Amino acid sequence: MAYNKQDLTEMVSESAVDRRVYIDPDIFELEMKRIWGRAWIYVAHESQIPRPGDFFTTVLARQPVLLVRQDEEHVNLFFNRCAHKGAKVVELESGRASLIRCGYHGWTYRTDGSCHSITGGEQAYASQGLTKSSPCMSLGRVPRVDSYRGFIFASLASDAPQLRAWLGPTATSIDNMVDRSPEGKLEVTGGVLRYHHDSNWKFFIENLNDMMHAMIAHQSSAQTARVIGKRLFPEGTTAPPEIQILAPFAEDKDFFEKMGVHAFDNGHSYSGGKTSIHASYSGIAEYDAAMEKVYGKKRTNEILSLNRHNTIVYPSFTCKGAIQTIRVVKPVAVNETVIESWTLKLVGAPDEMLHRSILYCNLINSSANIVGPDDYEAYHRIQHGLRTEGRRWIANSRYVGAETPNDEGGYSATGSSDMVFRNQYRTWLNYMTGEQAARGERAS
Amino acid sequence: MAYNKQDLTEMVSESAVDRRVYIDPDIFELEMKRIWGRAWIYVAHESQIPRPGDFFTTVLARQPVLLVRQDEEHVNLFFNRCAHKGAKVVELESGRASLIRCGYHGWTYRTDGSCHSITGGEQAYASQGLTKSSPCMSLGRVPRVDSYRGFIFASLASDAPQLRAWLGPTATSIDNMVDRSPEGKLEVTGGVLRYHHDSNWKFFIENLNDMMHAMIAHQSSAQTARVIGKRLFPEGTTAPPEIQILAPFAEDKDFFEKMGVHAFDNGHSYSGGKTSIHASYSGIAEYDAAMEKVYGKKRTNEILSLNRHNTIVYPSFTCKGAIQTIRVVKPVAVNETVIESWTLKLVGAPDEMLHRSILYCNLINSSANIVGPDDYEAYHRIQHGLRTEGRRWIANSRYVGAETPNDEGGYSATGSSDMVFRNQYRTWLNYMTGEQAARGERAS
Amino acid sequence: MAYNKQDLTEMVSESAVDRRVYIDPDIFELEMKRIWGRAWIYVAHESQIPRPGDFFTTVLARQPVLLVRQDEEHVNLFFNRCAHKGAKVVELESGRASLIRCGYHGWTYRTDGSCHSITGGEQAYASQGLTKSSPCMSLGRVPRVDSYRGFIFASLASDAPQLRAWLGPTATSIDNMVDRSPEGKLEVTGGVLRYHHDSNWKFFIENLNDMMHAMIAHQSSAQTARVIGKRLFPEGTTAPPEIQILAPFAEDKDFFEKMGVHAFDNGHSYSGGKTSIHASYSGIAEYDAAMEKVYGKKRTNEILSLNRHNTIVYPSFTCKGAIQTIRVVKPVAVNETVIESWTLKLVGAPDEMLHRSILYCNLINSSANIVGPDDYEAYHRIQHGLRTEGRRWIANSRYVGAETPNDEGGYSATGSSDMVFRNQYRTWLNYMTGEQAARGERAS
Amino acid sequence: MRAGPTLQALEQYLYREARYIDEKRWDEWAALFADEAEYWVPASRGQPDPKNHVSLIYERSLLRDIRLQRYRHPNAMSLQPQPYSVHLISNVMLDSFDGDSGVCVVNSRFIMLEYRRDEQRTFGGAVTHTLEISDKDWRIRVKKVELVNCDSTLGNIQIYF
Amino acid sequence: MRAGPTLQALEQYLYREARYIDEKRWDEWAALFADEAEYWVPASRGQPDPKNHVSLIYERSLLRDIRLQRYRHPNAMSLQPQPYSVHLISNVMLDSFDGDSGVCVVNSRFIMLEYRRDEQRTFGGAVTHTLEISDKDWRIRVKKVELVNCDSTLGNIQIYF
Amino acid sequence: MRAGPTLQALEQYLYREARYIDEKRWDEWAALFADEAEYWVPASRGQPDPKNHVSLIYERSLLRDIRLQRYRHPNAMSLQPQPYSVHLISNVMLDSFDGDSGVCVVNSRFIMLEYRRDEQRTFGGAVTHTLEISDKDWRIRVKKVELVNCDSTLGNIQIYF
Ligand code: FES
Ligand code: FES
Ligand code: FES
Ligand SMILES: [Fe+3]
Ligand SMILES: [Fe+3]
Ligand SMILES: [Fe+3]
Repeated sequence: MAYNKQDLTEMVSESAVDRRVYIDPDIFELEMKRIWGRAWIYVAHESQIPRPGDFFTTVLARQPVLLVRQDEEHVNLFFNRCAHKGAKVVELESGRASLIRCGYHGWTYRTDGSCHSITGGEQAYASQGLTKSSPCMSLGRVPRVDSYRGFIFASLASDAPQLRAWLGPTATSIDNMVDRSPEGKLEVTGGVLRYHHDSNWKFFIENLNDMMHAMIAHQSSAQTARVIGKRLFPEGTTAPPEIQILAPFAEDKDFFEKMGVHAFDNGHSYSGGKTSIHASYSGIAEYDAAMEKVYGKKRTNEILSLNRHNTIVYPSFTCKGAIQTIRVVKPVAVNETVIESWTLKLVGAPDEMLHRSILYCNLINSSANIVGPDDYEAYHRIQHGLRTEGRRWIANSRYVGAETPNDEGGYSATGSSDMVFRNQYRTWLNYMTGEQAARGERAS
Repeated sequence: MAYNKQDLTEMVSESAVDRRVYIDPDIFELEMKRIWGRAWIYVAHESQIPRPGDFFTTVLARQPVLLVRQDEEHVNLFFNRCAHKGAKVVELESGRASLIRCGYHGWTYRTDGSCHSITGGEQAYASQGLTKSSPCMSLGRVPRVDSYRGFIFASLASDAPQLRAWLGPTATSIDNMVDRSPEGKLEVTGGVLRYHHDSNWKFFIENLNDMMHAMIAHQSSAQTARVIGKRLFPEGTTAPPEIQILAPFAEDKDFFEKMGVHAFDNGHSYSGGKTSIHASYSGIAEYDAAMEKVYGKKRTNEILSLNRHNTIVYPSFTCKGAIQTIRVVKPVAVNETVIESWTLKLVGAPDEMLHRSILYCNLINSSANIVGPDDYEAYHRIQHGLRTEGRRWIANSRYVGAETPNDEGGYSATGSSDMVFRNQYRTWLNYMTGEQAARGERAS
Repeated sequence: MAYNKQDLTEMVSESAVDRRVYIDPDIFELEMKRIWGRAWIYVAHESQIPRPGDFFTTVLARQPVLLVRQDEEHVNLFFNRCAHKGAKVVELESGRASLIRCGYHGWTYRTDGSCHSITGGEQAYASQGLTKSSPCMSLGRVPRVDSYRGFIFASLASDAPQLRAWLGPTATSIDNMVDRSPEGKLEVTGGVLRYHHDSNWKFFIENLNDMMHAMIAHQSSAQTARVIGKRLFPEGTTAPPEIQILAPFAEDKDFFEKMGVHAFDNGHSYSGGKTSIHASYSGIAEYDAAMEKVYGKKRTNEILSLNRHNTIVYPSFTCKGAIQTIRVVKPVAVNETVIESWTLKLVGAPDEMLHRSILYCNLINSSANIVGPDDYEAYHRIQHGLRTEGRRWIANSRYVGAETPNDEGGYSATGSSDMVFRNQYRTWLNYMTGEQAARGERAS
Repeated sequence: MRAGPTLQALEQYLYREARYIDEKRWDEWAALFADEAEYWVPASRGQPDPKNHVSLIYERSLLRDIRLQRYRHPNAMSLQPQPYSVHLISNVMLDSFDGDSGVCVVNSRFIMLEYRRDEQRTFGGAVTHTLEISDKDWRIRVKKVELVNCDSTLGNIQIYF
Repeated sequence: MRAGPTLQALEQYLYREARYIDEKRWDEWAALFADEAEYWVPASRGQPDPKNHVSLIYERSLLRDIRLQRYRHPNAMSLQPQPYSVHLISNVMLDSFDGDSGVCVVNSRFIMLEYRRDEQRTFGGAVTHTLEISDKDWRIRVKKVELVNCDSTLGNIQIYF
Repeated sequence: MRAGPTLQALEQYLYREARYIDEKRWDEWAALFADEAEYWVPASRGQPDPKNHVSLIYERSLLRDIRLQRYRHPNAMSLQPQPYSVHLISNVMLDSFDGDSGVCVVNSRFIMLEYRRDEQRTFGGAVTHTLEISDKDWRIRVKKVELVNCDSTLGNIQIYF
């Protein structure tokens, strides 16, 4: 059905959402236009295209796009569509080329998107007053592209706000991740894990800062790791990273309440801060030394003691500064979502740091491992449970009104509060009904 | 397209139906709301959940539901959806539990649906004036549940009529099945066969009382069985059950005309009565003895001589009293239907009776056997044949007006009459356009 | 969305089309009604059903149809739908039968479509005043069927124009193909290749007369064939057919410009004429002799020197007279199309001619070979590239206005002109918005 | 008391059985079975017996005859067009062999691709053959096919696994 | 007149051939074929010959060369990204062996999983290898692949079976 | 310096390993692995190592223990209902054998059908087993599984290949 502003408004109350936001294909299509077609969406990290001519292809709100480095300064993001008949110009996921060539008729483009050659000759278009320099002969540019400390975001809305401002306090999660490199430099490395989910994208984005699920949903893995860990590595000995990574998922309620959650404008949020499930990883002496050499003891301590759990840049980007991995959200359909996990290398840090990040990714984010599958199953069960028409609403009413302003200009609450979800849906409704939305639609 | 009352009315004439009722996805969606969302739908048999805590999960008009035995007296049917975030609470098909636990955050429920524990504590909802005892914290109940002699039905419409009255004379088919147990007790046993069909649910429900198809569509199996049977088991000898089960499908036209068809309110019907394809199975002495011991000769004879072929409780339940099997209809999509075949054990009867029922199920209802596949193929061919736009109507006009009132308050006709189909579509139109329908929709 | 005349008109400009014509399912549904439900669609060749009772089944605008030869003179085309309950009457692709029998209830039909027998007897319909001779008891006929020199076309629109007139000058491509048989007789033989494409049907129909793609898209095969051919078969020696077939795809731009394109009413067109990629196949002495024996030197020369590349009878039929193969378009969904390749034997010609046609089919039209896959990939990339919303239009503006009237009543242009595409979309718009369209819809 | 069969001989025997099915050589296939030999495809995991619980297929000679005859019947709607199969047999292991009776139990894995009317489907599972081996001939006494999805919702299955 | 090959030797030979394909070792693969050896994938069941009826593939040395060269061409659009394969070969049976000519006919079954651009497909069928066996080397004279769905509607196929 | 294993012995060993997985005989399966033996499923083609690049699975004893324990945990949501598997192992080839150390490298192909909750999926690829062979026992030192679609977008995988 076609939803009007009124319909949409009625789908989100202060403390609950209508089940249709997760299961109705028409809502999903609107989200693609009004949320994913308006917000800043994560594209890639600059380290993935270091040299002029390096390219990387991905999708933006399901539309194929092409990221190309033109030179030191310029990184261009194009719609991956030939100016001729509209074929995807680049099919490979990444590579390097001085000229971008379309396979169908061989038109070529420069890394700035301008047309370099037209098979059969440009004179064919003379009667139209067109040459290969005419704008319509070049690759189309995505309206907005900007990057923050190497993280490239794009928006399909030409009037999107400035990126840094839009990120708000979540920018500090990125800062902290960068600061953790003795050289203040991150590098995407170690490949990617692409995890297909048969459920709506919002389940994932809600789950990351859902402090109450880990100790239950991941009990079979984390509790088991604790038991085996205790047996093999008694008090006084140091458990290996595998145990240090898995065991904290089974921390008790108080632990997760204490981690706390923090919400900000535009639907952003993070959990943890003073502590998180990453807080008690063994230090790596060589790394600490490298950090102190650059930052000094105090600042190093500051950096490393910032222990955020998950940071969510709504709707597409999430990161874990303490373990240097990011997870990117790629909606496919109302009940289909791909989550990509990328690992970031702390340039200047010992390999051991990277190895731990890689290990973390394997254990938590691989579709073949023992943590992600239980989250996957939870989303799957909601996707199907919500088919029941007995109840319309899903409540997000834990600790309504109990949030307190924090000094970053957002609000904080105890870990089990639904504040983060309420904040996400306030933003959701804004996008879905806002003036911007209307403009957003004209864009397509 | 969105159909209004007028459109729907024009799809059903006294003796024909519009092809769109079988192939239009929008019609199917309306059926789910107005027919499957209003009528009494078969859920399960009480013997499947004998002990307190026993549960069974299934779907009602595509919505997951959870059947739980609370105690001797109470059997509860809930929407299988957690009161927290909406996950399916129980994923397994059947089992036993004292507390029902949701896997995502571990909320637990009692077998009466009330909330037993909220992970993170109920105090989180205090500001909303909610406790775990608040109605919204418990599992939602399906509006109506009732059972007739152990057969549990449910309706999504709170104002559905009383079950027994709604069943009408088809209740006597259930009675007869129960009476066939020397102890007056049935028990679901021997597993289930789930048969996936790539066609509309109505083809199946029409086919069961379509007396003209068996001798043709099942000729390759039944005629072959007759020939081989005659060769191996000449006059005078007794053919084994395999032959006794298969051969009658190839009886001639007169046989099927004589079986006759009988139609009743609410779209219900049955075929056969005095005779059926089950009529000439060899008696099992030990069983007859057991029956006569309880019922006496005369009554036993009454019970066993009632020889109905298929009884249809429109739209979801069909049974064969004479061989104690039921087939349950589960629509999935406009061109997708699952048929479940369950076997009922006559408590107190010799195993031989069960073995024959099981054998019957294997031979007729298994997707890997030699009878069902030809019905499947017939439905498939109609599903595709009706794509042709050359003709709009499918006629159900055999022996229009030739039906006669029967003493059960319905109408009877010769086997090849289309009366049963006409009756089904009269009911179909009632559901689809009736006042109730309107209310039915509000319910969702 | 539901498109009105205005919307559709805005989708096609003089020199460009809106991307939605290729990717919008609603447009596709309209095309099935208004284009495929109005135009003459190719069905089969008479040689496929030589004897009375021979039948062939296929689809017409996705509707199953049944072609049956009644006798020497009469070939009948029926909707493949039983007059009883609507089952597909014939499921096999081809065969022979004196009576056509439906598998579900065994009704039988004569080869003229009239009902021969009704299971259970026609008297059941007496009260309706119906007998088996009543029109509604026979197989429904497709409104229009006609054939041109053995090629059978049909239309779902009873008021479609006369076939020969509608074919216009493209009829001469068929003439030439027939003339190439010393006996003036063609015979479909050697089976069929069915090639599934995951893209819109119009990409194929545009690609055939897209002169600029071959040298680029097929470079990896054709250029390789040239190089290997040159190495193995130096100047003076004759390259084998494999090389002669593959190499010309890599001819240069001028070659393809010279081939030229020619467009006509109703969206029809052909490319080549004086020359084509088939022009320099080695002559086959025995064949030339056979031809000259019948036609004489001059006429033979005339016939064989007509070197058309692809002829398109919009929207369903394409042929290559010079190599005697046809490709038939079968749309399945907005992004799904099946292309069938059939081979025609020149009756009276040496087997070598057939062998070359077969070889051509294998090399170019088989889904497992080395030319088709690159076309397939090109269509696939457009289907996905057009998802991008950055640009609405696909230009067909090469050499706008540079076409010149030809003496067949159409227009001709240099090979790289987009004239053929502009002509196709002029026709497309006519069908989609025309008066006929309106009538076309009532038909269903 | 005779010597056990070689694994290779067992493999070749199972390959031959599968080939008869793929090539629709039904008489040769049926001839591999001993009198009253069972062909059993349970409908649930670890199903204890075929009498008290439904099966996808439970056949002995009589039903096998009927099915094979039906394959030749002109009006077998669901067999027009015909289904086709290709069986891969692997992981052949000899679980037991009784030198006196010549009875051996052979465990294997299979995948069958089935094709009909433009649709290809994949079936697979574990198979247990109980064979009677003598010098003059080998016979199948029981062929039990445990599909990996035996308790799934299944459409028409019309070829032997 | 030489002795016949062992089944194990035949299996290992077919495994090696399949492995060359999966590992894209095209030169080694091509070297297994005798001059003018045929690689044939019929487009219909029991297709009698490749000359008068279309085939999915019918190649001898020349076309094989062209295809293998094409694999290396920078502008082979439909090969970017590459397809990948894994072949399972089973049910290897020696149908005939001529001791004088060294020609043997080997029947096998295969399943190939093909993967390209996030889509995995399953192909399978029966294969007949006609081999020329001598002490110094073994060559393939004919490889005939009968797909279970040979007459189906098929999308791009770009890897050898 | 000892003699190499026969291909048949290797096949039977791999069949047994696969069977333990299909039959969920986890203790017996785990016992086949040497201490700290690696089970590795790379996430990209020709992935050089498991430390600097993500993998679908990279386990040694500790993680294997945890996973196998988890299989028995009552609250493992994603294992209710259970997944089931059938493995076909084929194309077994002995790539190398060191007579002194008893280390041999075995290459094979597999297809696994996985079934859970009414959905059947097909996985396949090449497997390299590094075995330590002694007279008293055989142990797996490394099992490396190269899925044909290792770099694809994949849903839950919860059974060992
Ligand atoms: S579509 Fe790209 S060059 Fe023609
Ligand atoms: S969804 Fe059930 S406990 Fe949270
Ligand atoms: S549907 Fe054809 S005879 Fe009944
Ligand atoms: Fe989690
Ligand atoms: Fe039937
Ligand atoms: Fe082409």
